[in-house]
Amino acid sequence: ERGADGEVKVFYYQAVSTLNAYLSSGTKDVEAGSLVLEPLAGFDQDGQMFPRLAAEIPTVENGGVSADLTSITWKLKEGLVWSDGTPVTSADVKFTWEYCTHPEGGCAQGAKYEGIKSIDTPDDLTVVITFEGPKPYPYQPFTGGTAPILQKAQFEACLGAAAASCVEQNSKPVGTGPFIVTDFKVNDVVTFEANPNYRDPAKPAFAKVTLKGGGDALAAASAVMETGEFDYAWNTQINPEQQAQMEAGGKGSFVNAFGTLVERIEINMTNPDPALPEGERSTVKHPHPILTDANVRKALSMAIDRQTLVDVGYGGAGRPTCNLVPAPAFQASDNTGCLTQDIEGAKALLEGAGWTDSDGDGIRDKDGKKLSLVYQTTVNPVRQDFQALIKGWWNEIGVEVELKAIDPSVFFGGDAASPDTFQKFYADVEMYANNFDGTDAEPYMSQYLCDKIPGPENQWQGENINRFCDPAYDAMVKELSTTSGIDARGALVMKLNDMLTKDSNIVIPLVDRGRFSAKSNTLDGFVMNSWDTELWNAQDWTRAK
Amino acid sequence: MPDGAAPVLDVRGLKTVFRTRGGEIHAVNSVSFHLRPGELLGVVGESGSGKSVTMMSLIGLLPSPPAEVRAGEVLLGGRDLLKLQPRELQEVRGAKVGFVFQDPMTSLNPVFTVGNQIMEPLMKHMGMSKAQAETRAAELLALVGIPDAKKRLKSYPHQFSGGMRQRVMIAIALACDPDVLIADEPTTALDVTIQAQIIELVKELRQKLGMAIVWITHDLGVIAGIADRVMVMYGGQVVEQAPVRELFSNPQHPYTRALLKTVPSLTGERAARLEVIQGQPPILAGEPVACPFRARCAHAFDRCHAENPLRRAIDGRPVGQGHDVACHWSAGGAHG
Amino acid sequence: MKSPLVQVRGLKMHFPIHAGLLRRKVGAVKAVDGVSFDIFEGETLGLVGESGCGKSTVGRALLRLYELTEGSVVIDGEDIATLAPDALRKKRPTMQMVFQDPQASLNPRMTVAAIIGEPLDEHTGWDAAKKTARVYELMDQVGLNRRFANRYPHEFSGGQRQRIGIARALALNPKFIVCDEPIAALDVSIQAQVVNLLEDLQDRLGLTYLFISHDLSMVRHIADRVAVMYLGQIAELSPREALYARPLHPYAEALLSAVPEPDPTMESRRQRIILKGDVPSPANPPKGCNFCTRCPKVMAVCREVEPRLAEVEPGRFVACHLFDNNAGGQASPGAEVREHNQQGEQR
Amino acid sequence: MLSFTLRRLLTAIPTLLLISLVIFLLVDLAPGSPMSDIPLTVPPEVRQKMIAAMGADQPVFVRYLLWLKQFFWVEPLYGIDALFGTDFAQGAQRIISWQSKAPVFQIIGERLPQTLTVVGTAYLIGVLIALPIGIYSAYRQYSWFDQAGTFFAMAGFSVPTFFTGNVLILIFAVNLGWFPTIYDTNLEVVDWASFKAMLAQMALPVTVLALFNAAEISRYTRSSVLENLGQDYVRTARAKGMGEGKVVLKHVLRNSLIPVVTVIALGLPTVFGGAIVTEQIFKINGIGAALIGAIHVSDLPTVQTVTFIFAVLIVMFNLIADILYGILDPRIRYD
Amino acid sequence: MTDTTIQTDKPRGPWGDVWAQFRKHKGAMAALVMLGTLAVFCLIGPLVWRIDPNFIETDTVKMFKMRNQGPSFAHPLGTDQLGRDMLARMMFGGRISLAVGTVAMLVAIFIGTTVGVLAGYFRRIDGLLMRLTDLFLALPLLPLLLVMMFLFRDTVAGILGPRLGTFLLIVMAIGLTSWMHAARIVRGEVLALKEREFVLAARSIGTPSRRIIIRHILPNVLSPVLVAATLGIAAAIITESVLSFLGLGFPPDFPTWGRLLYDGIAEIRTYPERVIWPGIAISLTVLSVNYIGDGLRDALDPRIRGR
Ligand SMILES: Nc1ncnc2c1ncn2[C@@H]1O[C@H](COP(=O)(O)OP(=O)(O)OP(=O)(O)O)[C@@H](O)[C@H]1O
Ligand SMILES: Nc1ncnc2c1ncn2[C@@H]1O[C@H](COP(=O)(O)OP(=O)(O)OP(=O)(O)O)[C@@H](O)[C@H]1O
Ligand SMILES: [Mg+2]
Ligand SMILES: [Mg+2]
Repeated sequence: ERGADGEVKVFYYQAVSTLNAYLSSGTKDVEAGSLVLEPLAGFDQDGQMFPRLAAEIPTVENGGVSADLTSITWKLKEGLVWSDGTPVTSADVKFTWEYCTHPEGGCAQGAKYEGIKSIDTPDDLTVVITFEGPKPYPYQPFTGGTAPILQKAQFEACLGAAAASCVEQNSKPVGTGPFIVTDFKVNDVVTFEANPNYRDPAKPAFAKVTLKGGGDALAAASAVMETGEFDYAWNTQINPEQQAQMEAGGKGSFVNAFGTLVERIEINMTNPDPALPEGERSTVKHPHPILTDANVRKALSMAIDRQTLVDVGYGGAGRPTCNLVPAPAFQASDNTGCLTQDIEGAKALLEGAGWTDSDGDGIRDKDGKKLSLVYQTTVNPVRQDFQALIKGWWNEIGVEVELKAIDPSVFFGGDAASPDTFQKFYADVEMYANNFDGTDAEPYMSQYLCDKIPGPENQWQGENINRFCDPAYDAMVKELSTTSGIDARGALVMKLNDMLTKDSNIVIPLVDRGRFSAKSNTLDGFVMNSWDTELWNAQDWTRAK
Repeated sequence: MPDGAAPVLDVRGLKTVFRTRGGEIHAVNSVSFHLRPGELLGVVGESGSGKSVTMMSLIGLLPSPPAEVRAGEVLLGGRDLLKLQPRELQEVRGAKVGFVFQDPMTSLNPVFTVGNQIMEPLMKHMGMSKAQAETRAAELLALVGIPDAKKRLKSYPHQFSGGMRQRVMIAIALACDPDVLIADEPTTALDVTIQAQIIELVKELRQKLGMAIVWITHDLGVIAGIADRVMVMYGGQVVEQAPVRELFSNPQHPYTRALLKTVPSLTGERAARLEVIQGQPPILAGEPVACPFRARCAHAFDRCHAENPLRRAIDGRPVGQGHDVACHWSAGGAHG
Repeated sequence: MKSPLVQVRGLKMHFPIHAGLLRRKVGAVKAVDGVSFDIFEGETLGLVGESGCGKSTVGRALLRLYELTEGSVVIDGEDIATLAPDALRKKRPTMQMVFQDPQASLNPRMTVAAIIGEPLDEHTGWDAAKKTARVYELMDQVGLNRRFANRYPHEFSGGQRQRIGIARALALNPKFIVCDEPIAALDVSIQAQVVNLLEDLQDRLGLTYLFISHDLSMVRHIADRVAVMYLGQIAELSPREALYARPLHPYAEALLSAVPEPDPTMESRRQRIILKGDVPSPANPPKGCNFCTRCPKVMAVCREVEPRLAEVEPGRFVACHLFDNNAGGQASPGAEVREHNQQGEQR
Repeated sequence: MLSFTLRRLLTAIPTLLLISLVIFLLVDLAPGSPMSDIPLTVPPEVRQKMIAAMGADQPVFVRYLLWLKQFFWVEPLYGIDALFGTDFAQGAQRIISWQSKAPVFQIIGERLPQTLTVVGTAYLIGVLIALPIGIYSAYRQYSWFDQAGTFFAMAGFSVPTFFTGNVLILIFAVNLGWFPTIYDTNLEVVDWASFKAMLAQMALPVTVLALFNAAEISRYTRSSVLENLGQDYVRTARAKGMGEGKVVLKHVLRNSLIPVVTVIALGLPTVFGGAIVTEQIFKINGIGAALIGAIHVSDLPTVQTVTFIFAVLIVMFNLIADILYGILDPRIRYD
Repeated sequence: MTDTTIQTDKPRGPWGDVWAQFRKHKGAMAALVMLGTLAVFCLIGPLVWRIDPNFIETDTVKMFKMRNQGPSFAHPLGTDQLGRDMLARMMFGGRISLAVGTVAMLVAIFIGTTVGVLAGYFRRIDGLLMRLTDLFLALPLLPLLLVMMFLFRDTVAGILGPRLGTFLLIVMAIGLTSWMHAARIVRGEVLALKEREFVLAARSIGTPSRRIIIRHILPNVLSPVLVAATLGIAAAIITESVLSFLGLGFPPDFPTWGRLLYDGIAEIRTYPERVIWPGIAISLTVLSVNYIGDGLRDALDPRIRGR
């Protein structure tokens, strides 16, 4: 029964700064917003799409997707109302598209609406999206927590440049979700109460949600697992010993779910030598003197014991992987070759490739080039442990390693002026984690296209961090973009994945990082989901009796 | 001066030591003196001879530690002040014994009005109400010659000149009609013209109020002008004591004699050269076993190095009453 | 008559007072306000007066430790007031100063030898041995044991410290020394030692002193002529004996009468002139005669017209309206008198 | 005094402008970017658009001038509007946080109460403990109390707050469970229970901060009292027959407090900003936490505005300290 | 009674007295011993305890055995989560922390004294320098430090290598943001000293300003500067650890006490000793230094020394 279970307290150690997913796209903001705003369809724990505002998922089979793959038609559920009682119509959907694609709006989810030619609303419940060309995966727009529907009436005045100044709207959006915002303290705490107009009259069971932010993962985990101050804490990534210790306390448990987030080492195929003139460092003009040797890359990968990394850094929150795309199953390769460490093998490989320690300083060299690497990542305790461990292993096989840790806000900041961004890649190898949104890997795989190499021409904005360029790869991505059918696409993705990892070791995947959160024993109905927001089924949560 | 009257203040064998890192400093050694009603006793001696310490020992104003009054009696109105409880002693301070200090610039609390500071002892010792105290304070200010007294009560010390501040100090000391007023170099920090004003004031007040006064100074001229009796201190001891004229006309102790000669005169013959007392003042470490002046004394002989001289009368009257001196050598020539 | 070594004319030293919203200069402390006098070679000029009347300021201005507001100070033929910094530095050896507080005027972190040797470091290129020799010589001169050369000031008594200061002043064989209350901080028994030393040195080295003091009896002892200052100006300047026997200016009279004599018989007979009130602020001196607010013999004219320092008797200069007539009438000013008229040109 | 105050205020203006420029340039030069917490899944073109939408691609001087105008003109108008229900601002562009898209002043307004209650209380308690300790330590110099007080004070500012804070949390919140570990900003004191809850959540941070502040102030108090105990006027007061209580608590204290009060006033700006670390540890979402958060994501408008407000406070409290000095000490008369 | 003269023939410089007084301050003496012990521990320790603080077993099985050990003979302070020896890390970290404290203090004192002396001595630039000081005082330190760290870390690291670079930067950053206090104190002292008669005496001799400053002013501002210096060391050590605490200090593979503490806090629940060791080391150092400063203050103050 709606509201019967009182209050549920949720902790996000990264505090929520806005509830409008189009203005932030920070996970915490998207997730908090998802209690209020809903897309047409969401993803369940298995990555299966299910209708939220839509009546059903359109497919080619049911005629919702045109045979030529250029349009998709969504039907809204009947009788849907906003929390203010007004009906949800196709105009709201169309408006949402207009809102996010307005050139001055700075919409964070612009990529979701790419390639849309027009949206038509033949009636109040029908939305027809026409693409500029065939879209083998037409489900990008309006699905998942990152692409919710906004209420036109509320946001009409917030188009374009006005988007950011619509403070009231962004912090208290009118939605269709199970809860409505009652109070919003920026970067601190959001209070919700049950939406009286929610479409299922029996839900949600909780009358009130307090979503508190601030602190760190440890405090978050502790607040659920040790002190019991909160019912659920998001992203409680802490070290394995602490996981075990907290779990032993018996107040709650950690829940995890694996998605596509992979911690990996990216190899720089170009030369980052500081001696090069500015503007030529780490550009395709100068291939990397060492790392263009596939044997070296392979040896580096072989020397790593991925299970140890997981045991030291992630515990239940990770598992070793050899893949860049570890899930969902239909597109995940079954590589396991890298999982066993092979130091001797790596040494032999290098030896065979001519990398020998000719001067006896413990560092291999060849043609006067020393096997010496700069290894950068962000400041983060787990990553620093990884760096230390991997450095040890690499030293063991005769590779000299210099470690560098950069503040994440600089590393990921993309500032073209900063030498420390991951795009500039002024290092030989770098480690970070990346994933893709939803289940469609196509955009993810297209990052490694030749024309996406960052460089001074494009203000270092390309996504091909490794400066990898292989016409065969490019051709296969092109093929993917015209292939439809889940299995066919999945097979292509696997191939692409292998090209990057197993075959060339351009990317050295380390750990498949799951979502890892803490849940109190008194919270029932929580289902972890790595394909959509973790609060995706908050309407089903109940208090354990 | 009523020669025979019972003394208001009788100090006997006072002994004060400071315990310091470098050992004990015997700052005051068996000092005895008395004060008759209405009498003005001048105390002279060079810097560090124990003048201030003696006077502050009387009413427990020395910080303890390091100071310790070892022996002696201080009889005031029949009570031995050294035996009083701290609380009883507070009743004596300000009420029975008034104190005026050397430096008028720092002796007043800068953050309270002058009125407030004069009223404090009045309210404490005389049990006056605030209003009464205020009236009385204004009277006192007027008494010490500060014009427009009522208004000036509200002034802060820094708004007064040095001379006026010293008058305020005197007003405070006089507030409760003390039997004894101790003035510790009250004019040393002041200009001669201001000093003259203060001296005139004290003379006048003495006539009006008739209290007994101890006046400490370096300046023999001041002593000559106002004292009835003079006590000369050296090295923590009283070395000579006599009525004022007697002392100036017939000094006995070599130190007193030297002192009188070192000071150039304003009117007399101008000496071609000043007399000097060679050497340094003594360090008062340890129990005195010899004459403190021996090292600088022109007349010193063996005994001076072996024995600390006692005060002896030289005019037949008992020690303390007439002229006495603490010296083995005698001015007449014969060894005493 | 010897020629004057130091000629001071219309010396003014004003310290600006800033106030208000923009810290504008709103006035000045007229610490010295138009002072003229001569000091002859080999003589000691005493400068007396109450605290704050500007004695030290005169002394310091004479050595150009302050930038003068106005006036000239000619020492040994050169006007100190306008000398360029380099020339001034060269001139410094001729004029030196002994300070009031022997403790404060010695750098506590330097040894005696270093202190006495500092002027030598500054003005001679001597080698160490020569300097040391000179330092020892100076220490002998002022009666300091050579053994003390490596000690620090705090290990000395007040009188000894003052000797160190004197030795430093003597280091460069000056002609002229300003003694700014050199004995005020010393105990009576020590004062005489220092004064005797100063006199001895004068006899031996032919020094010229400006002896600043508020101890009138000591000034009588040491000075040949005495200037009495009041509120930034000279009230009277007379030869010693004349002044002490018969002060002319009412202030000098009052000042002298206020000095207690160490003689009970005389003291009981003395008639003191007790001045009323306090010295006015030098930032805001009264109109007319400086002394008019306290003068026992004040006349109407005193509150209006500022009296000039004029020679009223041979060698005696007084700034007082009481002597207005005498100035012109009584003494017929001979050529000689005019010659060292103490009156500055400008006023 | 008035003219002194005015003059100081006048000179404060250029100082503050300079400070604001320095802060602005420094913060701007910093290599961080507001895009850093945007997931890598967002493609570069979209990022570019987002930056443009925030105005972050404008030249720094344009942004500085705009910020100046907003800070000194627009925000005060909004302030007036909020107070009197007027509409002077007419929807002019406020200073908007890049991170949250909310007006920075609104954020500050939300953050201030926490900071004030916790850090303010801590400061107050710190002062209240420090004064008696300082006074008595000085009065009984070298006694065991003094030694203990000295040790306490020394330890107080020698042990970093992030150390004590974490240890206290471990002991009292995690192991003993007496206090919560997360500060609840929604808690309003309406009844006894909520008051107790409030006390509970304030207990640890206030203890940590109060100890730290008390340590410093007690040292100042002690040395100030010591200094004054040696003054001549204390001897005068004793000679007047005043009791020790009166001598110390009236004569000495009043003089001793003059420098101490100014130290306290100078310390007050830290109430707003200096407790960054403590807020971090105890998860108090106050101003300090806002600043650190903003720095980490390069939310320049927030960083600039908050740091500048700190600067204003520091300048202001400096002035207040000077004025207090003048008021407390009759000898000091400015101009 | 001893004789009248003060002719003790052993000339003891003013420092003799200072030391004598300092020795009387029990706390300060204890602190000096403590600090000496800590310094020996950090400086000499690594010569005796020759385990590389960054050594990790490359063999994973061994590494796992080595992790998170409690105190033992092989590892008196246990090991960390990667099996690195805590004692070695503490020693190594102490070197850095002490070095940061000392060098940052030197920087701060140097700037502070220079500014203070110039402002105090030369009236003309007083206003300017003091406004500068005010400016720095009014700049909120922590953000400023953070920004400076951001700004220059890599430029400097590029030139000097990441370790020395960061070291220099941290030291400069702390120094540059903490000289104001010293400057104010020194200026105050200089203003007073300038009026002291021995400076006047030097001027009357014709000593030029430069030499007056060097010979007369500087030695006499030494005592407040010394006191400020000790307190500066303490402050710098704390600041470095706060920077580490906020994740901005030295590179993570570079143990300093602050860094160790920061890393330890993540594990405070499982291995509280990881927090305790560096926490106590920092606190003890700062406490010692503060006590020494206190003792120095007493010892250098002639008024107190006289007592
Ligand atoms: N607090 C103290 N600790 C140690 N010794 C002290 C203390 N106070 C005074 N003395 C010593 O006691 C002796 C007498 O000092 P006192 O102040 O009585 O001298 P005085 O005759 O009043 O000198 P002055 O004329 O300079 O005031 C001196 O040798 C002095 O050093
Ligand atoms: N640097 C200065 N700035 C402002 N006023 C000053 C300065 N130096 C001296 N004065 C003022 O000038 C006047 C004369 O001072 P000066 O020191 O010359 O007096 P003095 O006669 O030497 O007094 P004392 O006998 O106390 O040494 C005083 O009112 C003093 O306040
Ligand atoms: Mg005395
Ligand atoms: Mg003077």
